[in-house]
Parts: sequence; structure tokens; C-alpha cells
Amino acid sequence: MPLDAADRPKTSFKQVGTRPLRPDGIDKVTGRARFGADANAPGMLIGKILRSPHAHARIRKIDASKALALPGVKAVVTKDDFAPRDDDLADVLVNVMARDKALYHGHAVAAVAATSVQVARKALALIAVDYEVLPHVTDVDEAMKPNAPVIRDGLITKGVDPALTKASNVAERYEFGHGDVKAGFAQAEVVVEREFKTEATHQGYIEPHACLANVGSDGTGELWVCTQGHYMVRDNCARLLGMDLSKLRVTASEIGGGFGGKTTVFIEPVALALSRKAGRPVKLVMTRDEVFLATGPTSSTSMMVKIGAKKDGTIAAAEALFKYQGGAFPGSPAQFGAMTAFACYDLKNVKVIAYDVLCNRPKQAAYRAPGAPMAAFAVESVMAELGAKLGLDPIDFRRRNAAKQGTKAVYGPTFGPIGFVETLDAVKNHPNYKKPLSKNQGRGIASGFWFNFGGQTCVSLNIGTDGTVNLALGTPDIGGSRASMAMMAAEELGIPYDQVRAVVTDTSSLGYNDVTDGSRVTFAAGAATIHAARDAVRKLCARAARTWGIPEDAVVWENGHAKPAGANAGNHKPLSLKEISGSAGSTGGPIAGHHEFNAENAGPSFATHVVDVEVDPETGRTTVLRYLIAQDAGKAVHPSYVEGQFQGGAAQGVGWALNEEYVYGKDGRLQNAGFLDYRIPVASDMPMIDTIILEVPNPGHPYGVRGVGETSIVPPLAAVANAVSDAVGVRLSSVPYSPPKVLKALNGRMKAAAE
Amino acid sequence: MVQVRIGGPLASMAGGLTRFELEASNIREILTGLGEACPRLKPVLEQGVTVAIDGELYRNAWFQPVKPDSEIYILPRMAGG
Amino acid sequence: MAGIHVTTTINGDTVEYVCQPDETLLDVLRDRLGLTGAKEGCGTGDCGACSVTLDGRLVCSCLVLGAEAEGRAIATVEGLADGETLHPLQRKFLEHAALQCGVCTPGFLVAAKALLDRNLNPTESEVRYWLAGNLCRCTGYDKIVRAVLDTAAEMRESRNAA
Amino acid sequence: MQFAAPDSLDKAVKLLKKLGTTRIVAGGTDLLVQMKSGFAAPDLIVDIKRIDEARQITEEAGGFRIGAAVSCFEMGEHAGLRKAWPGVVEAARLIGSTQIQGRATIAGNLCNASPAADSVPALIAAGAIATVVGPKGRRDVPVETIATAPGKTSLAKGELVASILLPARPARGGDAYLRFIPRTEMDIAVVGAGVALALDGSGTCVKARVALGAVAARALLVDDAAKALIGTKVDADALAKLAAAASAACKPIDDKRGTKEFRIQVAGVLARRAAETALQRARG
Repeated sequence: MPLDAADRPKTSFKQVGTRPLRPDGIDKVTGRARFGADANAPGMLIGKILRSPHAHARIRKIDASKALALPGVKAVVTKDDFAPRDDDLADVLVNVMARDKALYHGHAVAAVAATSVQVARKALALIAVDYEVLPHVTDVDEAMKPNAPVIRDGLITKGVDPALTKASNVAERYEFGHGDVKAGFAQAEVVVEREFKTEATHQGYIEPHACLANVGSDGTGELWVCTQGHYMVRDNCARLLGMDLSKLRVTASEIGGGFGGKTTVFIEPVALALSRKAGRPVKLVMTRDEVFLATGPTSSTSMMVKIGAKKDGTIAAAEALFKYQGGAFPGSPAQFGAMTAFACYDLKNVKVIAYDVLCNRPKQAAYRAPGAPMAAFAVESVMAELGAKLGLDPIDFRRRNAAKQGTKAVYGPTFGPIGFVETLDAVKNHPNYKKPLSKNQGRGIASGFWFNFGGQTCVSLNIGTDGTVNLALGTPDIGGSRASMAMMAAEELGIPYDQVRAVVTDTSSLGYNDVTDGSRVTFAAGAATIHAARDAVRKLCARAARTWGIPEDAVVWENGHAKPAGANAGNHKPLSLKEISGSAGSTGGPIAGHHEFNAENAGPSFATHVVDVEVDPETGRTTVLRYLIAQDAGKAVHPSYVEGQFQGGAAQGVGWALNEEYVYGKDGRLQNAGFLDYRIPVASDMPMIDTIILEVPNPGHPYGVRGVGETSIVPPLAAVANAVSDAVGVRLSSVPYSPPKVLKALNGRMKAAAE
Repeated sequence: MVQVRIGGPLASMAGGLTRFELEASNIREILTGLGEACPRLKPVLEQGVTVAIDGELYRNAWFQPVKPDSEIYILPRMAGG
Repeated sequence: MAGIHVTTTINGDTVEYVCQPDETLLDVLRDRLGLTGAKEGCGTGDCGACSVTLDGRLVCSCLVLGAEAEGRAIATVEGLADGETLHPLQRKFLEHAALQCGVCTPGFLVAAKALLDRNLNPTESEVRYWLAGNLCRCTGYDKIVRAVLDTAAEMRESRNAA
Repeated sequence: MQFAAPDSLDKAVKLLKKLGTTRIVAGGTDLLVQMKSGFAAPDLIVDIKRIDEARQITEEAGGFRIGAAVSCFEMGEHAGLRKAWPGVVEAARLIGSTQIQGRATIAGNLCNASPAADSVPALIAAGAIATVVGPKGRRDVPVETIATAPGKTSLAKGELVASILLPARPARGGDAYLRFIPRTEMDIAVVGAGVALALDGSGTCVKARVALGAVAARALLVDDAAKALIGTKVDADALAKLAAAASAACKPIDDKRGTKEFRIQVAGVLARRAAETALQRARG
């Protein structure tokens, strides 16, 4: 039976593109939805983690005898409860529980399980840790200096030829580019070169990490946890605890935000170890300060960007140097910064060098388009300055150099169909772009790119005897993906959306699914859902064919019905999905569709943001007046949630641009581990956020879908910076553009003008 | 024969080489061939890389076919938030 | 520490519990009474996810002691709907896709209801400032603010019709 | 740890006199945070919200007496208070979120003794009097004498602030409070400025009090800034002098919330802007 032509995305839809209510909605507006901390178990203990007060210290000895003697304390674990490793989980384990050294303020050193939170807190205070405080470094530039304290013994920089012999804090060097940069700059008539820094920011999800572990004496275990990937949690925890994968069943709770921060394990192995030792269920919930101290913020950076252009606005050459610190472990997203930095542009001569650097800070975790927002801040700030020097409209300047289908990206390959130019045209034609501005107001424009990923995905679709459908997914739903999956299944099956119930199942129910990251779920799990539905449709058609006694290829599926098709099919009354499934018991048993695959070719997404701000010249305070986003979604399955992704990314970016930052004291301790002083935007900080969804189909998806979640945080840092610069004529070398820094810059300008 | 290009940190590990000509019809054969041509790359390739074929990115697709005229890049393994 | 016996009213029902002197109302609701709709996002009054009303006054339940609730009336998100019938705010939050992860949603709903109970004709700015104590990291607030304004408009209309 | 909720001030004082550390919970918005972080671990918590006297706003001598357990939100709901001392009410309504204002009290804000407390500069500017009740009876003291250093007060063991008296608003008087925060809400003041002034029939300033928050170890009453206004028409020149005097009085620190230079400069800006608003209010 003919399905859509496999190689071209479907273009006409009945359900995709509409805005139905989400299936988990009622639970979430009534308080019934169960998040990480909302589960309990009989006989449950409370787990608490002891954390290092020092930025860098050798752990000479841990004495937990007093804690263990406290009535109500049932277990204490330290590094000795986890076997050391030298594989790909080695760093994960060291981060979960410090071994010979505490590597950052907040690093876990021990944990207790007790009958109440009060007893657990008391017990932590009774654990004696003998520290030898070591010199520390928290700034990326300082960490690269020759006299900096080396954080990890024997760390030799990778990616340098010939190989270095001396240990340092530089984990790896990356280089990308093509063409001849030197020759390019020689042709440039205007060159702008600037240095920038960005501070570390946190994903800032509202739900702290939480889990409930229950390990039996038979070596089987269960874990309830808020995570972006319960299969990742299962695999990592089982390996760290020496369990069989099949014996650890992990259930993903509803998840209260992740943005990349819940793509690894922190407390989960500890809760399991405590439970195993105590022989009772253990609930472990992070406090907010623990979330800031000891989960993964993103990198802080130090960057140089140089771009040269000809007078007609053609970029002749571009060069950049990026230094990203990722905490006390290798793995900062420096290379993604390097790869994405110039991805919006068609450059003939480009060179980017990047360094992955260690500091005495928490191990960075992915944060929404990891590495890209910082690089875009630097590049798009220089683009604004260069465009202004050339006297070009910022959109026209970008358009002249825009990457299109066929452009060779800075990181190597040639782009397929992409929608960057479309975003530029869309914002230029939007009324916001023409709104007049008053004194102290300014407009900033910036563009951004993200790769998007696919990944391992496994989906099952079971058709009930009443014709309604259960869709089993293995990708935690952070932003409404169950709605999109149900829509795609309903679209394929030709049944109403509310007859598909999408559920995120536990790890025992489906094959491995990669974590919900890389803007992959609507793309990858969506494609798997479509294929699973098509698998079910094939079976439905086969049942109809058998019922009618005609060949299977003489049956087509239309509008939720099997219909005879072709000259010899005969004249049969179409059979509905409900009718076929109702008789399934007699025609061959239950009907299900399934698909497992490794989704590839996710198709990148581009965005352009336009922001208007007003700056108080007497205090340096910036108010965001209006905000416009145009982004390519490939195909918006549920446009409301696509808009929501655009808007959420922009708001996070505005926070990053204006106020959010990790503040470290000279002692290497984090000074603002809470929502009071780590200032994420509040409702009154933001205006409405206008969105334009563009749809340049991704050939890699049956409906043309591209991921949308991450690109939206890439442009805002530069867009806000460019707007402030336009408003009051100062350009800072670092984000956040906090009032003291802006005011200082304004004072400097006034002073310079007076002299 | 296919032309395989490597960039970034991989190139420096390969002693500055950025282009390889290999006998390969799919990604797995490319990775095997590269590892043989340049043993220093082997551990990195085994850890996981992204392969770009004609602009399309593949993270884990051993059997993805390549044509002799395909544009092939070996890129770092990618992840997201 | 001796437990304190408390008799209070929650969502219209009389409830008795014993709590520790230093135990917060949020802990009592979640851990003793199984009312897990209110969430702990910070425990320090900075995020609003634990919002409830206490004698009609909007508060963070993480900054109220369980012992203080003696003789008071508490309303939580669990009491917002009338049986099967959602409160208009709940319905509009769904229609406007005003939630993504949904962990802040209970707090927003309780806070927004407290606003509309006082002022059924708020401006956008009034909505934003009233809700400034409720953090949302997913939505950028756009759809939340629209949902609240739309609810107010609908409730005004139905009040005028009645 | 014990909890008590007495129904009279006398009982509260008797409880507070007991041995061990005692803390009052009025709004609890500071105390519970301190308990959570382990910074405070009192032996006894005394809830004063069951004491009628502490729960009321009453008119007194043309002014208003605000009980120690009256929430900031309730202050905002009191039309008479709002009209008489809009700056004080504004300051109270800037503390934290709607949720926090539903609990927090100005007496608590005062006794928590944070240099950045929002209501304190406004109260000082208004000339507010704190009524302190303790084992030795009652005493009335100017609010600026309560806080002595961050987290420290002049209150003796067993004493509590029972209420705060805002005096009668002078004829042709007005007050205002402004603070600087990086966001629009939810932050601790980086700088706060309260101004109360009164004019004579000709529009000349005859009385002024200027107070600054978050620029020293406790809120400052800045006489030099007030002098810059008294005897003037509060014109641009006077306002510039006020701003300079306000900046000159600052003894701030650098911290995660702001730099010294920023605080000094912005204190002048806010003092000037608050004075402009107070002036408008005084003119009616």
C-alpha cells in the first residue's frame, strides 16, 4: 500500500500544525502530576549529601563514626562505596563523589541516609573530613597561565602536535576553518577585533534534582527520578554500582525543566548506594543551593573575534579564539562554540581555535545549544560594530554574507536546505523593525545557529480493541512533546488526536532511548512515532485484506480507514481502525506498531532576534521594551509549543545578557547560590515576545520537522548587547551587561567626551 | 575510493593530515579505514564521532552508505542540551 | 522536639496533623498530608512554586511554619477545580499552552487566582508585577500573562452576563 | 526547639525572657530562611500574630500605629495610611514578592537589621518611632536606633518591637522611597533612598529628612542631604546638592550585589529622584 513518498517530507496535514490541549495538561494544572520529589515509599529514608566548603582540597581522611552512631542514621557512603574507574564514566564518578580531592566548592564528599531530614542534617555535621586546602583557580584566563595550580594531576593537552609533556589545565585544543585567513584579512578594508568574556550561567530549572531509590538484597533496584533521560540514568547508575542493566528499572517522573542540566547523573548513584547499604528506600532531593553549587552550570569563557570586510559588505576573513572552562573536568563545549560561531555566514577564509580548560568549578553540563550562545555573543557583537562601520543595515549586512544551501560551513560540511535568509527577511518585514525609538532606546539584532541532533529512539504504538491507541515513548517530555507525538500518530492513523494517549514509559518497557537533548525529541521520537504508526497501518491493512480476501497491496489507508484500491480489489465497505481493532482477536491477535532506529540528519535551525531596550543613563539599568524572534522550525507540529520554545530561549538569553552570573569570591567559593542573587528574569522583567515561525522543511524528517529548542538561546546575548550599544553608545567586553558595568562604561564615555 | 576530510583536533592528532583517500562504501568502512591509516585516531573514533555526508550529520550510523563523490567530514561527537 | 498538634482547614476540609516546631507548612502539606501540588523550588521564598493562600492571603508555604496554621484556612492548587470542572485559570493555562514543564504551574495558578479574586480587570503590567514572585524558566512568561489576562476577560464577561 | 503563639504582649515578653535563644516570628520571611540555612537555630520561636495589638493599624495623634505583625500587604490596603505616608507604604510593598508581602512586616524588616532593608530608610525619613516592649516595660525610640550593625539590634534580651508609630504627616508634607535593583522585582536593594519633606505656604522646604539604605552597615539618616533642601524651593540646584550630599555620606562595600562606586553614584541619583517625587506629593 502506498505511503507518502519516503524521500520527501509530507506537506499537507490534518492535525499537525493545529493547537490541541496537551495530554498531561489536566494533571499539571490540578497539582496531580508527579515530579521528582513527589514520590514516597514505605519505610523510606531521607538522604543528604555532605559537600566541600573548599574550592580545592586534598581529602586526607573522612571519619563518619559519630554520624553512624547517631540514632536514626542508617547508612553513610563515601568514595569507598564506589569502585574507581578508568573508563568513560571515570569523571562522572569523581563528580558524583570526590575521591582524593575536592575539586570545587560544593563537591560531594559523603552522604547519609536517616529516618528524617532533621536527623540527616545533624548527621552531616558529625562527619569529620580532614582537608588539606590547596591553591585554586576559578577564572579561565588565570587557569591557562603557566603558574596556575594544576587541578588534575598529569593532564596533558590533547589536540596539540607535537604532543606536550607538561601537565596543565588545558584539556584539549581544537581548530576549525578553511581558506587562507591571512590573505583574506589582507583584502579586508575594514577590520574589527575585540575581546570578550562571559560568566557561567545555570540552566535554572525550577525543579531541583530529586530521586527515590530502592535497591533490594537480590540486587534488583528501582529508581524514580526527574531526568532528561532515564535510560542514561539506568546505564550510568547500573555501571557505577555494578548492577546488570536489566535489574535496574528507572522511571522518569514528570520533569520540572532541564535545558541540558539533567542529562547526566549527580545524586542518583548516591541514592542507590545508600539504599543498597541501608536496605531501605532512600529519597534524595537537592536543595536550591546544592543545585547551583553542585550540578552543571555552563562554561564561563574568554574570547577573541576578528572579522574583516570589504566596503561592499562582503566578509573577507574571520578569525576567533575561544577559551571555555568546564569546571574541574574536561568537556567544556569549546568545540561547539568554535563550530557554531560563524555558522550563519558564508565565509571563504575562516579560522577558529578553541581551548577546553579546567577550573575549580562544578563540572559543566549541557545548557541549551551548549557553547553556542557565548560564541554568538562575541561574533554578533563584532558583526554589529563592523556593519555600523560599513554603514550597512544590520539585516542587509548579514544577508549579504548569509549561509544558504550549498554554503560550506566553518566546521566543514556543506549545508543542505536551511532557512537562515528567511529569518532575516522575516524580521526586516516585521513592524517591530520599523518602530521608531526614543532617547536612550536602542535596537539590537543578532542571529544564531544550532546543529540539532537525532539519536537512538525506540517507540511502541499499541492499538486497543476499542480503536484507541497507546503510544509508549522513552524520551522524557519537558515541554509538551507528548502532545506533538500524539498528533503525529493521529495524523498517520487518521484518528482524532484525543484517541491517542502518549505515555513516557519506564526503562523496562522499551529499548534504549537517548536523553531528551539536542532539540531531538519532536524530530527523532516524532519520526519514530510516524514510522511506528505506519508499521501499525501496514498491519491494519493486512487484517482488512485478509478479512476481504484480497491481496495486501490492494488495500490503502485513508482517513482512518482501510479501503480497497486498484482494479481487482473488489467492492468492499471501508473498515475503520475501530472495526479492525475490534475484531483483531479473531484476525490474528493484537495490533501494534513499533519502530526503533538511530535518527540522523536532524537538520540545523537558524534564528534572528530583534530586541529593543531602554537604558537608564543614570543607573545603567536596561529595560527590554520589545522582542522579536524569527526561527526556522522545519515544520511546527504544535505551533504553541514551538512559540514557547522560542520565547523561553529568548528569556533565558535575556537573563544571561543582563543579570545572570556565577559570582566567585577570592576564596573560590560561590557567593550567589540561590534565586535571590542568581537573578533569572521575573515576569515583570520581560515584555511579550513576538514570534515568527518559518517552515523550511528538513528533508531528514517525514514531516520536515527540525528541532527548535536550542537555537532560540543563541542570539539573545548579542542582540541585547547590540541594543544597549545602540541606545547609549557603550559596548562592554563582557556579559552580563549588569547595571554597575554599564554605568561604569557610561561614566568612562562621559569622561572621555569631556577631555 | 572516497575522500574523507578531518578537521579540528582530529587533524592535529593525525599529524596535521586533513585528507584521506579510502576504499569505503559506508561509514563503518570509513572509520575502520581511517583507524588503519592513522592509528592515533583510533581511540577517538571508537569513542564516537559525527560523520557528515553531503552536509547531513550522522552520529551512530555504521551502515549509512557513501558514494565515491560524497563530501565526507569527520567531526567531533555532538551532544546538546 | 515535641510534636505540635494543629487543627486547620485545607481547601474547605478540616484537617488535623502533628508537626515539628521547625517544620514548614510546605513540608506538612507535601510530606504529611500528601498534597504535593505545591512544589519546593527554592525553600527560601524566591520562586513561588509553593504558593498557597492562608486566610485568603497569598504566601509562600515554605516560609510559613506548620504550627502557625492552627485555626487558619489554607487553599492549595488541589482545591482550585470544582470536581470535574476546572477553574477558568486552569482551562486558560491549557488553552494558551502557558506551561511547558509545568512545575511552576501550581504556584502560578494559586497566585493568579489571588490576583483575580482582588482585581478582575488587571493590566498586563499589574499581572506581571503580581506574578513577579513566581519564577518560570520555560515560557518567558508570554503565554502565562496572556492566559491570565484572557481568564480575567472571560470571567468579567460571564460576571456581566450573570 | 519549641513553638509558642501567645495572645498578649506580656505573655510574649515572658516567653522571650526565658533562657536560650529565642526568635520572634512575625512574617517569618527572614527567620525561616535563616533556619533553613542553619544560620539560626533558636530554642524557642514566638509567633506574635495571635496578639491583637500587634495585628492592628490604629490612628494615633493624627498618625498611624502599625502593629508588629501587620503584613506589608495589609499596609497597602489601608487607604488612610497610603494617603498619609505613600513612601513608607511603597517601601513596604517593594519587599520581595506579593507572597512575601503577604507575610513580611516592617517591624520584622527593622529588627532583622539588614542594611538593605527596604522599609527602614522610608521609616527613618518619616520620623517613625518604634515602641519597644520588654521586661522593664515600654519605651519609644526612633527607628534609626534599632539596628546597630548587620543582623544586630539595640534590643535587650526579652524585648521586642510591638509597633511602629508613623507621626502625623506634616501640612504640605510628602515622602517617597526608591531603591535600585537590577531586576524589576525580587532583589535586595543595591541602594535605597527615602525622603520626607514639608513645604511652607510659599513652597519653601521647611523640613526634610533623607535616609539611605544599603550604603553602610546600617541605614543612614543623612543630615547634610536634608540641609541641602531646607530653605530652598527644592530646585535643580538644591537637588544637585542633595545628590552630592547623599553620595558623600555613603560608606558602602563591594559585594555580589554592587560595587562601591556604583552605590555611591546611584545613591545620589535615587535621593534626587525620591526628593522630586516627595516634592510633588508635598505640593499635592
